[in-house]
Amino acid sequence: MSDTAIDEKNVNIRFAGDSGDGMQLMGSLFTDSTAISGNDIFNLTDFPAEIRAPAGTIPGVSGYQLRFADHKIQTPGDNTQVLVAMNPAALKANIQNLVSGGILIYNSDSFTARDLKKAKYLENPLETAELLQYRLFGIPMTELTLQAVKNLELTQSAAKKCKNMLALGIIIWLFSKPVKPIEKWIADKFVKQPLSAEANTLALQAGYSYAEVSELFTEQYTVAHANLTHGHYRKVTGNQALALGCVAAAQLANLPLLFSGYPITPASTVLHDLSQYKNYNVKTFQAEDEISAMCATIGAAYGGSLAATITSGPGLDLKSEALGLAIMTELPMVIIVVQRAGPATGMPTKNEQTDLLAALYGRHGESPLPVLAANKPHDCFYSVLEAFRVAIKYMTPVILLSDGYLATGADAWHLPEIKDLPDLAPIFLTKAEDFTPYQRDPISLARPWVKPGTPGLEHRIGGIEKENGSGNISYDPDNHQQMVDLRKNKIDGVLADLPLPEILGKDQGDVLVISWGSTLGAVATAVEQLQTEGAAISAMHLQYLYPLHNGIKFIAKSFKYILIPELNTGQLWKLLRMEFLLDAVPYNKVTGQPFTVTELVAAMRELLAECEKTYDKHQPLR
Amino acid sequence: MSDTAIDEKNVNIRFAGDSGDGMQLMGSLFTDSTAISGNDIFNLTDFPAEIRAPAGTIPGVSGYQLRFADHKIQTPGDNTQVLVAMNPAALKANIQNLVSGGILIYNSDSFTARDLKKAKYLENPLETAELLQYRLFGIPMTELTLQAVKNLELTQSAAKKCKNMLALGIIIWLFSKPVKPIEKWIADKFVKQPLSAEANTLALQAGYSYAEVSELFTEQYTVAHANLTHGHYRKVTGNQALALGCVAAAQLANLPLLFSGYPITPASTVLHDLSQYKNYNVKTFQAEDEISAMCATIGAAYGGSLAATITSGPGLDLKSEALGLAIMTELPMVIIVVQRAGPATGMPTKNEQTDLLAALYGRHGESPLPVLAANKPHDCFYSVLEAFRVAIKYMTPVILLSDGYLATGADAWHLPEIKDLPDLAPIFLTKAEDFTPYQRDPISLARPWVKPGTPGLEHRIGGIEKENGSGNISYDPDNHQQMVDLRKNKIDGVLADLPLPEILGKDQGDVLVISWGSTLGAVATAVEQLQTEGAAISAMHLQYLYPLHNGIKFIAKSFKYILIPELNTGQLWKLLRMEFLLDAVPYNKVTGQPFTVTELVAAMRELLAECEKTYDKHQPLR
Amino acid sequence: MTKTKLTRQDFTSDQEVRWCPGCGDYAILANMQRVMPELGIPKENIVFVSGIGCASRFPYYMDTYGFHTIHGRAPAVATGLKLSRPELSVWIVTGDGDGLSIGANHLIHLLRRNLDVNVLLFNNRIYGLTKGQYSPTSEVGKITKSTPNGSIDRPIDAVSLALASQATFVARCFDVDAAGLQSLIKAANQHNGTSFIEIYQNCNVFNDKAFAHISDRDVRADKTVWLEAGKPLLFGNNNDKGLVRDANGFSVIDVKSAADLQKVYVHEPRHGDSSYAFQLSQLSYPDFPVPMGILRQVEQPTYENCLQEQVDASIKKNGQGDLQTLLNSGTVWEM
Amino acid sequence: MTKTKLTRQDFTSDQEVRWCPGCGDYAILANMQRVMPELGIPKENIVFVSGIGCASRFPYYMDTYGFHTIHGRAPAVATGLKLSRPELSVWIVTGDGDGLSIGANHLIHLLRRNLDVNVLLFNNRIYGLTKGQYSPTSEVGKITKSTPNGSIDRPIDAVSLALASQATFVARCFDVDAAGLQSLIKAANQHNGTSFIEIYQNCNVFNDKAFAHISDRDVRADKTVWLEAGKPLLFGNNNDKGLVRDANGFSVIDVKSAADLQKVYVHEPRHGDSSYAFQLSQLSYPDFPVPMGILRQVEQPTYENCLQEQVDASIKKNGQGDLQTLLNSGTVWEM
Ligand SMILES: Cc1ncc(C[n+]2csc(CCOP(=O)(O)OP(=O)(O)O)c2C)c(N)n1
Ligand SMILES: Cc1ncc(C[n+]2csc(CCOP(=O)(O)OP(=O)(O)O)c2C)c(N)n1
Ligand code: SF4
Ligand code: SF4
Ligand SMILES: [Mg+2]
Ligand SMILES: [Mg+2]
Repeated sequence: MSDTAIDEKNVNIRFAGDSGDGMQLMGSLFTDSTAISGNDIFNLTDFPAEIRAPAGTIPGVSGYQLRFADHKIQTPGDNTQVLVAMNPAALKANIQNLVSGGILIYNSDSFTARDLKKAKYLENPLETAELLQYRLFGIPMTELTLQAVKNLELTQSAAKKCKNMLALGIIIWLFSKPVKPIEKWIADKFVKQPLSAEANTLALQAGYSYAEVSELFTEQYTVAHANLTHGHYRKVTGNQALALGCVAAAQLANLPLLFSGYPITPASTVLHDLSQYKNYNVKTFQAEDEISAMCATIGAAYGGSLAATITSGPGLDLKSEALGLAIMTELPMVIIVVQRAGPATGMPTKNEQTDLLAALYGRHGESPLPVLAANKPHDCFYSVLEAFRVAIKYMTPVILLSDGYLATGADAWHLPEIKDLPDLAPIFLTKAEDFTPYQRDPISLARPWVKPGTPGLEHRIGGIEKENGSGNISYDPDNHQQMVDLRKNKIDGVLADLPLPEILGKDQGDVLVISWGSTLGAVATAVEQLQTEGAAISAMHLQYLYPLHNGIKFIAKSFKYILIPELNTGQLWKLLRMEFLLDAVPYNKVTGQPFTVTELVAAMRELLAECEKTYDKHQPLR
Repeated sequence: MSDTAIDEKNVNIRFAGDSGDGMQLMGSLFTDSTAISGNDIFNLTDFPAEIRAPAGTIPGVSGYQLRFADHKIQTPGDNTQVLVAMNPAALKANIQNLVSGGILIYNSDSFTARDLKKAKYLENPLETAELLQYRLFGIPMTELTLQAVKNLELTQSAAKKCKNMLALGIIIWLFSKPVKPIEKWIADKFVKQPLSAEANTLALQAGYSYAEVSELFTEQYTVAHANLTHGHYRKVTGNQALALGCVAAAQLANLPLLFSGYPITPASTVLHDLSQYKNYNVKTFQAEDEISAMCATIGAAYGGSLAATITSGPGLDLKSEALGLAIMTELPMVIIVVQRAGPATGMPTKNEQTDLLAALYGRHGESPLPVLAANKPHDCFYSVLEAFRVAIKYMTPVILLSDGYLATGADAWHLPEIKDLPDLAPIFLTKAEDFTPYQRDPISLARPWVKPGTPGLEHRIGGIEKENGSGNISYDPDNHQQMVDLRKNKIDGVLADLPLPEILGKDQGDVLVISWGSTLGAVATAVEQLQTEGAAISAMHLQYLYPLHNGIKFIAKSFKYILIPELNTGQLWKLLRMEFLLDAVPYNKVTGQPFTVTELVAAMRELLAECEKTYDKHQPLR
Repeated sequence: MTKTKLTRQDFTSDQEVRWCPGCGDYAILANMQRVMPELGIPKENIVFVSGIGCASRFPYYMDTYGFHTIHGRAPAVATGLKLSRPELSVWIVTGDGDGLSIGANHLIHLLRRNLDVNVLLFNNRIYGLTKGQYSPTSEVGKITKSTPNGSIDRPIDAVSLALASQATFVARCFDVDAAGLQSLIKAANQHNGTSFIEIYQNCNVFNDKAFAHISDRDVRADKTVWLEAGKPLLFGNNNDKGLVRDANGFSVIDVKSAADLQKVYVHEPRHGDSSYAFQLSQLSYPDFPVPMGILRQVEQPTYENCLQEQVDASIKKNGQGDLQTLLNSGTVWEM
Repeated sequence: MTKTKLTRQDFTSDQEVRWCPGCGDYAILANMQRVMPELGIPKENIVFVSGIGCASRFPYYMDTYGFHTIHGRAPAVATGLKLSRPELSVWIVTGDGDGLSIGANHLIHLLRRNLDVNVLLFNNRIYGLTKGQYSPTSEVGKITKSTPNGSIDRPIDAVSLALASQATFVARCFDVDAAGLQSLIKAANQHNGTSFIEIYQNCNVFNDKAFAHISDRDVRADKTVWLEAGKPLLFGNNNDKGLVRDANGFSVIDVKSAADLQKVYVHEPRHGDSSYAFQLSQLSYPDFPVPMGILRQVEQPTYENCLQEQVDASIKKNGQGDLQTLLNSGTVWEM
């Protein structure tokens, strides 16, 4: 195909419409089609604000972005090549991301004076020059839909609701995807509502036929099968993966799960998902607030369950006092923080990496705990397992960081075999000579996990400093020093299990890019791109933010510059200075948006260019 | 006087007895005597645990330590030269701090089998070798007291209660202090209880006469007048100074004060003091918890009052979410944190500097605010004024750190003249063309302080990100970046008002000791001592922990080693690495106890010795 | 500045209202904007303080002073504000999650302190803003996103809780009852002490028709009783039913005669003992009509007045404090 | 291990008890240690969970499992524990500050959830551990360290609040009433659902004799009424007084005849409507005898059972979950 804007190796499509237009469903069905046909996928959803706004307005626009490719991909893509806009507001909110020459398919029935006004267009954009750079396809979707279902006994509004299926039919045709699986999905979904089933099917087929016969489109596109490792895959969002990870951890530990939470965007859906998995011995507890959820988690861990809680920034603040108790009582549990844009209420639906230092230092007193971060939607699953592994082995609360981008974004997950997953079964102490609650494993330094109900091991724990070993309350100065040191050494000891973070590229060169969390995809893509161009650039991604692997320091020495891109004002950058006196170059953005590969490549290029010059390394670039 | 243990330039005395024995009163009256007679003073009180234990047991011991000297002093001293022990438990709990050759005065009536058992002495220490190194003065204090008051109509237990006055009389004689002021104090205090007045006076006089005539003591000591700046002085504890500072700030700002708090050791007494100052337009509010106290502070600041709250570590955790709101709404207020030993409940009556990183980073999102720390009991007063100055000028919450050592310790405060104190009067915006709540002062970047009730300036604020200027809710990416930057730049801008921290000693040399908070006294004393010995050592004390003065980095370059002593695991040390890549040597202690001058001198000596060798500077010492 | 009579428009801010179309919050807002001018308070002296939730967006839409705080904490922020500025007219807007889940403790303490502020709790028996989890007022068995098998905790009755917290003014109303709501807003404003109004509010997106069984036009007269001081507790289409009270509590009778009418209990919101109001608050569908209007209204000293009195008394006794004197108190000596 | 009958000694831990001599907490501890062996629960299955305060030191002294948590949060920790281990016997110990100030919200939610745990609230009307500030139960005008001019907030009645929170077992007792306390501990243990016992406890250091006006031997019979199910509400030295209940609430009569006795209300803790118990809870000194004993006791499903039932039902319906199946659900495809 001769088209410049559409690259058949890799398409980025965005569906946008009113919250009531069914964009998420449409996107999700199209994603399934691409995935089943063998493309790699990465998708992002976009709910702009937390309250539903009036239909047709910009705050009411809901978006679904999908990138599908004939090779492995790691981000949802920087720009859109195809935009489907169901109304003027959807157009206005999304057009700036459409590449020049990109395809714009819109519902021409919606470009009425009324809808234009709701979208705050002073002039009809279709009649101005602003869309000239795109390839426009206006389709009377509402009308076509009504036509398609006119023989059914449907209300006007129910009939109109099918227009997402009409649009889907068009796109299915445009990308040469099969229509059958979607028909099947509709039949399954509406098995009890035959009328809806019929209406949706008719609309879908009408869209498909329209695209095929109308001669509106002069070409069809095909994105070839991607060459991924053989196996079963599924689409998974980060939050789904977190929920699955918790169930899996409980099964692998052979323990019941108590999952406590208080609703907060963008963390809530994990609680929702888990509340559906009761037959996996999962109990969920919607607490009265985050403090209660944290404390219930402590209670459950004390009781011998696998215990976890989830929240976002404001909830992390509230949990901080009880986290200190968890550290002091040395009980195993996982606290998941799905970061959102702060401070205060901030921008709840937007994404940021600004809670790292709060996770590390957001508690009074010397209160260290392991902190790790997930990096891809499907990695959320493995991160939960790892967090629980460490929590149980070292008898410690563990914080796992995710973020809004991972939470709602989805990628293709190569499903594991259960047998390849780690065994997490804990050892409960059930009898002991001279038992004391703070006796320690000589290697891990962990104290024993004793379930109440164990005869003969009755004991008391609490938040007051206690004598090492006996666990009795102690105000002894030397004991306090010893306990402070022990608690720290225990957490530092986690390093013994951790390999040096892998290096993407050569282990020396001009620039080393260090990243953490959800920016991995964009960073790795950017670095790979520059590597193809021959640049002496490598990347290293940190799973653990605390404890930090000592090797990082030595690897860093083999590069002229270290670049640390983060969606905050430089928190890992600070951490690496603190821990290793590492003089790195920060690259920061705090806009609530993820990094684009383009901007990262630019930042890296700039630094690579510096390497050509003779520059004082200790002079920061920005 | 030929005595080796007692140095008449500088005496360190400790009164110890049961909580019911009136040790605090006795100590405090003796302190007054020394202060009035012209000595410099520094005292510490010691309440060992938070619940009263049975009389006569070690957990029930209450202690009062006073150092008085003929020169300016900065610490309560490392060791005791004189110990007054009212019972065996008091002896046991305090003897290890008495210097060899020191004076031990004890109530011989209390060394009965019963009392020895309560103190868990297996043998009577008076009959073993363990006290041989001290100069012992056993006095039948109970008996003498009963004798002294036998003509009065007193119950046995009321009569016994006077024995602290008997002991005081002895000490007054021993240190050649006048008895009259104490008699006057008694007369004033018990003006409505003539019987008590008489009993206490008789006991006091009996003690004095006993010391004079019994020939038990062969010598009397005189600590000469200290040569301090001329003026009025008063004894003040850190917590008293905090309360006075709040009243002063309100008067200097010409605003009413709303002081909110929830009781917590060791912060509560500030709330108590302030609740007594109502005629200074001070309102105090005991909230239902720390979250409420923090929020009420925000509400009061919004209302245009001078607003402050106080807490300790666990309360700081709880306040963290609301602190984010204070930052987002850019309202002026002061949050005082009197640190205690953590984590969790920790050791509430013990001292630590472990909340620094929590003060700086203990909130989700990018949420910077100024953090400063008081360094002496009386400095708490000036620190409060400074905190309010910055809060008002920059429209920001400010955290002021104190700690348990400052809270209950007292020093001699050279009282200021009101006219020399800063003017804190704020400017409220009362009218404006095109007013918007987030319009900014071009220099300070502060937004205006507008009181509800101001006609025409009605507006809304809140915790969601807002458009700069208008203050309208905004999810715009660039605006968020701008606001994050603005909030940070505003706080960094506080530096414009701050001088470079002063250097104690030369501005170059072998070792620079950097300290913060309550360790100033011990650090400065140690450094001065080594300077007298000719060592190339200097000290720099940081009042502000955030923002940090850039000059610190340059000064540090002029020294071979930087030593950072802290009562934590190295929080300022981390901060200086983070901010300035400063490769310093940490010296840490987390025992709940303050530094002794002796241990600091040793640590400094060790580092000075390193300077002699040729060592790789980047090799940390421990 | 505020001499001329204000209108509804004066209380409408320039912010676009962003609730879902059809949300009950619109009606509450409209009524508030309509009543405000009648209260005779200069609008600069009015402050709306809210927490987080759909309901809590309220302050943005009122052209008064407004503070959208954090989840559950509006009563605490309002307390600080009122202590600092007793002369302001302070209105707290909260939701069932904001006010009864995370924030219930602050609410209880606000009520027992009896600050002269007004609380409007928009109860839609759901978490709206976070997209549909059950709330502390959701009925048992509620199927929501977080309770796919039905919720299992028994709902809190906001009015009962307020009464146990010794609220001095406790009322209840529907979002759709304009006249009732307006009268309660006025009465709350008049009341000296904390006024608590629970407003049953429809969330048409996540919990549509939660109150339809008692609020719909055709059932409302039968399923609710509007309380008026000094009036018998009559309800039903033609006031043909009444509530009788005896040692065993309330029972419903048909009121057909003057004799019947005699038996009907006369509403007394100023009852010293809050048990009466508590008993009313426990009347529930379907056995009883749900009481709407003012359940309790008694006079008690307000916290901010008591505090101010202590300040005044202290000034009277000790004189306006002089800073230098204060600093120089305690043990002072000269060097 | 626990076959032989346990004794008081078995429940006494090796920790030195560190309350002030004379503190009311000692009596409560002694009674608890005395009753525990009679409950027939293996001691390893008993867990005491507390917050922070003098009262909250309690767990250290019981030779069972024990968790001294943080201020106000014991109910939340206990909730997690009980959900995780429904078979354990869980006892929460809290104070008036811990349970009604910082922690009241957790308490309310615990009660409305009706977990089968037991709450003992030691009410000494003061903050003991922090050395004497007023608490939410301190009477108005209380002079304490933080209220030198007298406190101005009206006290919370813990029992009224518990009732408004729909507690299914609500009782009250004195620290000094060994027999009463022991009987309540046993009854609480028997009760299926949250049991709430407020214990009036003397803090002889910071609030001595706070309850002396009703608890002292010579006045107790006159100033309190001990509630027993199915028995008339009699009190006074020779049961010569009684409580009569009518539409206007309670009143006191002298009971001199059988006819008088007839009039006295018969205590019914199982009343469906909590208003009756609420009305009792509002009876106060000096006009009325203060009710002691069990005010309310009703059966309601417990939270942990309901949750377990949902788990069981789900397993029954969907089969014991298989992890591989779960992972492979959703859109799965092969590459
Ligand atoms: C500390 C914190 N926890 C959780 C949230 C998320 N949150 C926002 S509103 C809300 C509940 C809203 O329910 P409700 O108060 O009933 O208000 P409604 O939206 O129904 O009007 C929650 C849980 C938050 N903003 N802050
Ligand atoms: C978060 C937090 N805030 C404050 C405190 C200080 N504190 C400890 S106990 C207590 C109140 C104790 O009162 P109460 O619950 O009545 O128990 P009592 O000591 O009277 O038995 C307070 C305020 C704390 N430990 N933690
Ligand atoms: S979610 Fe419900 S409460 Fe919120 S605005 Fe929409 S309809 Fe109203
Ligand atoms: S302070 Fe009061 S409550 Fe605490 S132990 Fe002492 S007497 Fe008991
Ligand atoms: Mg709601
Ligand atoms: Mg108490």
